[in-house]
Amino acid sequence: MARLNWKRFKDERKNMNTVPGEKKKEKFFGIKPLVVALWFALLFLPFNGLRAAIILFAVLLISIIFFKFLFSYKKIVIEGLQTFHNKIRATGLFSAPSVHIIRSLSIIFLFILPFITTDYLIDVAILAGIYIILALGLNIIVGFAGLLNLGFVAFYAIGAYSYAIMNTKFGLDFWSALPFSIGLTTVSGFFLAIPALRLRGDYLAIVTLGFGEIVRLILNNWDSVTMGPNGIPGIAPPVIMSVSLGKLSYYYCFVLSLVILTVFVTRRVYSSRIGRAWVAIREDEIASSAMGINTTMYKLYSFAFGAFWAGLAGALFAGKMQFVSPESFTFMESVLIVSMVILGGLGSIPGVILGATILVILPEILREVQLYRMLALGGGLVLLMIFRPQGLLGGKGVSLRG
Amino acid sequence: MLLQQLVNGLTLGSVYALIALGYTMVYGILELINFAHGEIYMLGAYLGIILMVFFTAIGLTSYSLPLSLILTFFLSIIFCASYGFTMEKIAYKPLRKAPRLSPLISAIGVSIFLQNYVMLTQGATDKVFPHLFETSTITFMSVSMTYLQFFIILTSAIVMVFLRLFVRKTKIGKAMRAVAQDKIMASLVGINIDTVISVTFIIGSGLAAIAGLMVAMYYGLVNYYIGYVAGIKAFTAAVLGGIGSIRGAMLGGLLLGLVESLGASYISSEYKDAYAFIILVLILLMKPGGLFGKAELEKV
Amino acid sequence: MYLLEVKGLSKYFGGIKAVEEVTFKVKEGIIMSIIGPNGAGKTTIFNCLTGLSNPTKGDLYFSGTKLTGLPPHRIVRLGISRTFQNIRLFREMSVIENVMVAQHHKTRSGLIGSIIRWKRFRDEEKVVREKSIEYLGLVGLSDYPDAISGNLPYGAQRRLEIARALATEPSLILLDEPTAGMNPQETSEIMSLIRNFKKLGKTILLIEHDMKVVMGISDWIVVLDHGVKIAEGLPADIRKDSMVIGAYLGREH
Amino acid sequence: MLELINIHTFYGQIEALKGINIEIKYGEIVCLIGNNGAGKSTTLMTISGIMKPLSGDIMFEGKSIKGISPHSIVKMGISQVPEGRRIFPKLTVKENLEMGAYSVVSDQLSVFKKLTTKNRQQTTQNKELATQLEKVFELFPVLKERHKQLGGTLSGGEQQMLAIGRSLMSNPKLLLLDEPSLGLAPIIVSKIFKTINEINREGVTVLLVEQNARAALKLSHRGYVLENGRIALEGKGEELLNNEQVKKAYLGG
Repeated sequence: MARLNWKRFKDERKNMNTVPGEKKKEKFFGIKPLVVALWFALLFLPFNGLRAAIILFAVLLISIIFFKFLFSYKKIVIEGLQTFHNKIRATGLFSAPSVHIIRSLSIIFLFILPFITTDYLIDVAILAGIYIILALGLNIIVGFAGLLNLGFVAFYAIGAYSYAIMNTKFGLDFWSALPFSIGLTTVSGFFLAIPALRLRGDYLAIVTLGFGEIVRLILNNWDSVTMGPNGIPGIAPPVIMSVSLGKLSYYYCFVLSLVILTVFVTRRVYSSRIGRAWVAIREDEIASSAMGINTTMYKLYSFAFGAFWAGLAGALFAGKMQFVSPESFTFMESVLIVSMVILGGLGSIPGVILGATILVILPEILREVQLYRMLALGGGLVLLMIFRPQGLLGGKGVSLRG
Repeated sequence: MLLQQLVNGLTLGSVYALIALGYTMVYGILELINFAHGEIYMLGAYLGIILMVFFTAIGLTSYSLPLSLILTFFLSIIFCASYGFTMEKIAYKPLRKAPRLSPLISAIGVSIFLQNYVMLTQGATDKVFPHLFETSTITFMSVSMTYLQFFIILTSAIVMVFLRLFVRKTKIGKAMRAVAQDKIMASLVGINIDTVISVTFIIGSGLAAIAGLMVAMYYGLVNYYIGYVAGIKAFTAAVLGGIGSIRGAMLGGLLLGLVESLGASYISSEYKDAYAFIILVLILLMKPGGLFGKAELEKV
Repeated sequence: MYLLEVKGLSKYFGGIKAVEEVTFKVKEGIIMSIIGPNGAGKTTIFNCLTGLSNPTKGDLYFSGTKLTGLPPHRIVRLGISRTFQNIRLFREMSVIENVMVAQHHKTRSGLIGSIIRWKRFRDEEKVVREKSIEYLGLVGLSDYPDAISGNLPYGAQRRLEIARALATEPSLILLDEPTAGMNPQETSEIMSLIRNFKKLGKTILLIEHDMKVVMGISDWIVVLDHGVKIAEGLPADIRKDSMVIGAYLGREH
Repeated sequence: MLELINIHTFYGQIEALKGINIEIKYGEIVCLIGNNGAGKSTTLMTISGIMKPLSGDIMFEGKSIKGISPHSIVKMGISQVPEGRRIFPKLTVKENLEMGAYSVVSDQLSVFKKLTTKNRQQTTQNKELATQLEKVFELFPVLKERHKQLGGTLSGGEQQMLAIGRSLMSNPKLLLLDEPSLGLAPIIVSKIFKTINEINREGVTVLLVEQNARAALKLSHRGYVLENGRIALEGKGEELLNNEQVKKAYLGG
């Protein structure tokens, strides 16, 4: 049996791609920029008013021409970026052993961090940590198993509320409530999945969305238990060995340890036969069932296991805020978590961590333009899907399948 | 009481049906849940208010109210159709060959963008439709119906009849059906797929604009987030009738309107918005093809 | 001893009869081919055998066990594995992972095991990995275990799919057009591969269009046309059968 | 009339066409034979513009049609009957046929055109459409009988006739036929082949892709044999019929 000639194959491919394709010759400055600018100015006219529309027209026209100009130098720009990239590579910072060192150093740094910075920064960091846990949980469902879940916030809410209720109504402390909290969330993940898994990709997405909304509406209206829109105040923060974690820096370290635990566990599961089964289902459900994987069972597992982390994150959130209300668990929150996973790269654990961090920290940095946060998120999602559907750190072909 | 609720439900239902048509048409052709469709409806409602305020300011409404109403309808439809057209070109067309869920995410992005765009430019508070006319009511056997309700039901009915004729009889309408059935074959007989898709978005958005306008007039006020809830409900209506089917969307819309208005008065009005979700989840789980027969009843 | 028995298998899609009343038996240890024009229902039979679609009528027995109604993953456990006409690899997974997935049902470690990674887990992983390398070696792909499978050249992808099917450790392998789109040299390589499997004691059921392949390696041939079995026999007899020539090889006008 | 010059086309990752050269003269019937996966359908889809060749050129009547969108190619006079017929199942027979003429009839919707041309252009077009429809009905009387039925309710043979009729509605200069005999009973196949001959005699050039090699070669003036995305042989129909290689591989001789 002839062995595969890998190098030759690669060369052949390269040659294939360099077969000169004819390019349509375009007029450099046609009437097109004018029409496009005018079109958009008109679209914005009723909502922004005349003056803004005129300004927009001018800005658009100039920028279209500018970008066209830039585009003609595309090659030079790309080459420039390439050499920059290579230079960074050449420094050797990202080679394997040094990655190890960097990782340990940064973990130590992260633990020291709260004692050298302001409360505000720690506050943001705690939030980022909670979202990382949440996004890693969703990543199991969306990234590993390939099932789009638009109602993930429901699990988060169940986790938060179950801790809140058990703490305020029954007086259970964090550690006795946590198993219930997480257990309830996991079970609800499991039971949502049973009927939902018969559905195809986008229908599954809509049903999970519906589930999220139903949970929110229940929280909003079941006044006797959830106290309705007013929310539940006075939730006690966790206590470890009679040290209350009410202090921000303690809570930070607690969350950080749990983030590390989450990363550790999800990574290990991902690289086991369970993780392989999930990815196989994501890649080709029919083929994976024909290879002996019980696809229904593993999809259930992914929902339950993903919900598990949402339960943990929810309890952490309730303990941190010491207050929960339905407002924190809207559809937008679900979209935000999905965006974290997609931005970082579906299925990539470092990617998801990066995505969650960016989406928590960026709005904080851009405090002044806070108002435009959601606008940018919306536009960003569209651009992401068009230009980099695999996310920042995702693999090349890993994208949403239906 | 019951009849009164039926009238209210019918009014609401015709609005849902109009929006549902946009979902169903786009799904029929692209197999895409156009999540941002509800936002187009919201834009239509806002445009109605903006234009009426503008016409009042320049004195057109006091000159001729019907003329300004007609102009408002006309302009809102044109604008919404343009929004729909542009939205498809920017957010969906580049993703035509992408995996199914990418355009869905893109659509969610568009939806968030439009919501926040309107919130930023028009403010987060309710906007009020200028109070220009009193609508008198027709009372028949203790059921009262405002002229506006009558107008809404009638307009929706006329629009739907026209849409049906359009899809059945005109050349481009038939092309839409052909594209929905087999895109590659459609292009092999010489149909320009891009044109057909654009036309679909234009028509769907126009219908949403009409719905938005009528709702703005009916309730008198709008907010930037009405699109999301109405969108989900209309989508539910489309699924209820079997997505892809025009007749199904109409029936589904009416049915949902009735369920909601009866449910609000007889069960609990607090969970009014939950009914649609519960129905949606139940339908998708029990009968993914929709209530009325198969999914491919009359696929556009 | 018959390994597989297909009795009166029918499959309708809506009103269309894809397969009708097809009956055949497969002896253990042979290479059997199913041939017939496009749309004759060959792949449908494979789908019914592997549980991917449910037969409308008829019974399937695999070494005495009734297959009808079993889900695909159960059928794999019984010892039937397959490849697909249009390659269905797990494209984002590496070459070796593709093969490792196929041994899923042979392994046991659960969630806790994979988190704590005690010795049993590590041993199992090691065995799976070693076996996978072995299977890759059988098809000549052991040099690139960590390449992403979607990036392999076409012929290698076909071979990887065969290795993956083999890794479920089946006694019956269903190959759906394994040589489609291959050049003569690659085709003959696949042929010797299939002969090898026979030597390993596997039974092979083959869908194939290339007559050279079919006539060259089959011990028995079943001919389908319009979902109906029109002939069955030794390659030499099939070659002469007038019905077969009429339906498949082109009728004399 | 049509010339494919060194066409390379990728089907996903697979290089389906590896440098194809084909030439078709006015008034010919040219057939393309070869195994499954040899690249026959890809060739037709490349000509029709559904698949984009990576390199090479396609000349139609002296102009390059490479990279032109499918609907414009139909307008230029190339019409295809694709594999599996692909009729619109939920349109009536008549609507299916009208769809075939889509590219040549102006849009009834365009109000401006209506106003400027005062319907004159449109009425002549409608007349043309009507005569073309008559022609098709003459060729396939069955279709006239069933013009109100939904396309999906026709039998296989009728669907094939509908598909051919539909492609004739645009009055093409070049007709591409992909496996017209697929899954049809022998009597209907010979009828379809007779019709193809008839269509050709009316002045339509035909490029035929067939698995039924013998019948196709008999019908054609010239033929090409495709093997793994390359032209293995070409020649006159009879020459190929008598060619030993062809006989062995495709005629079962």
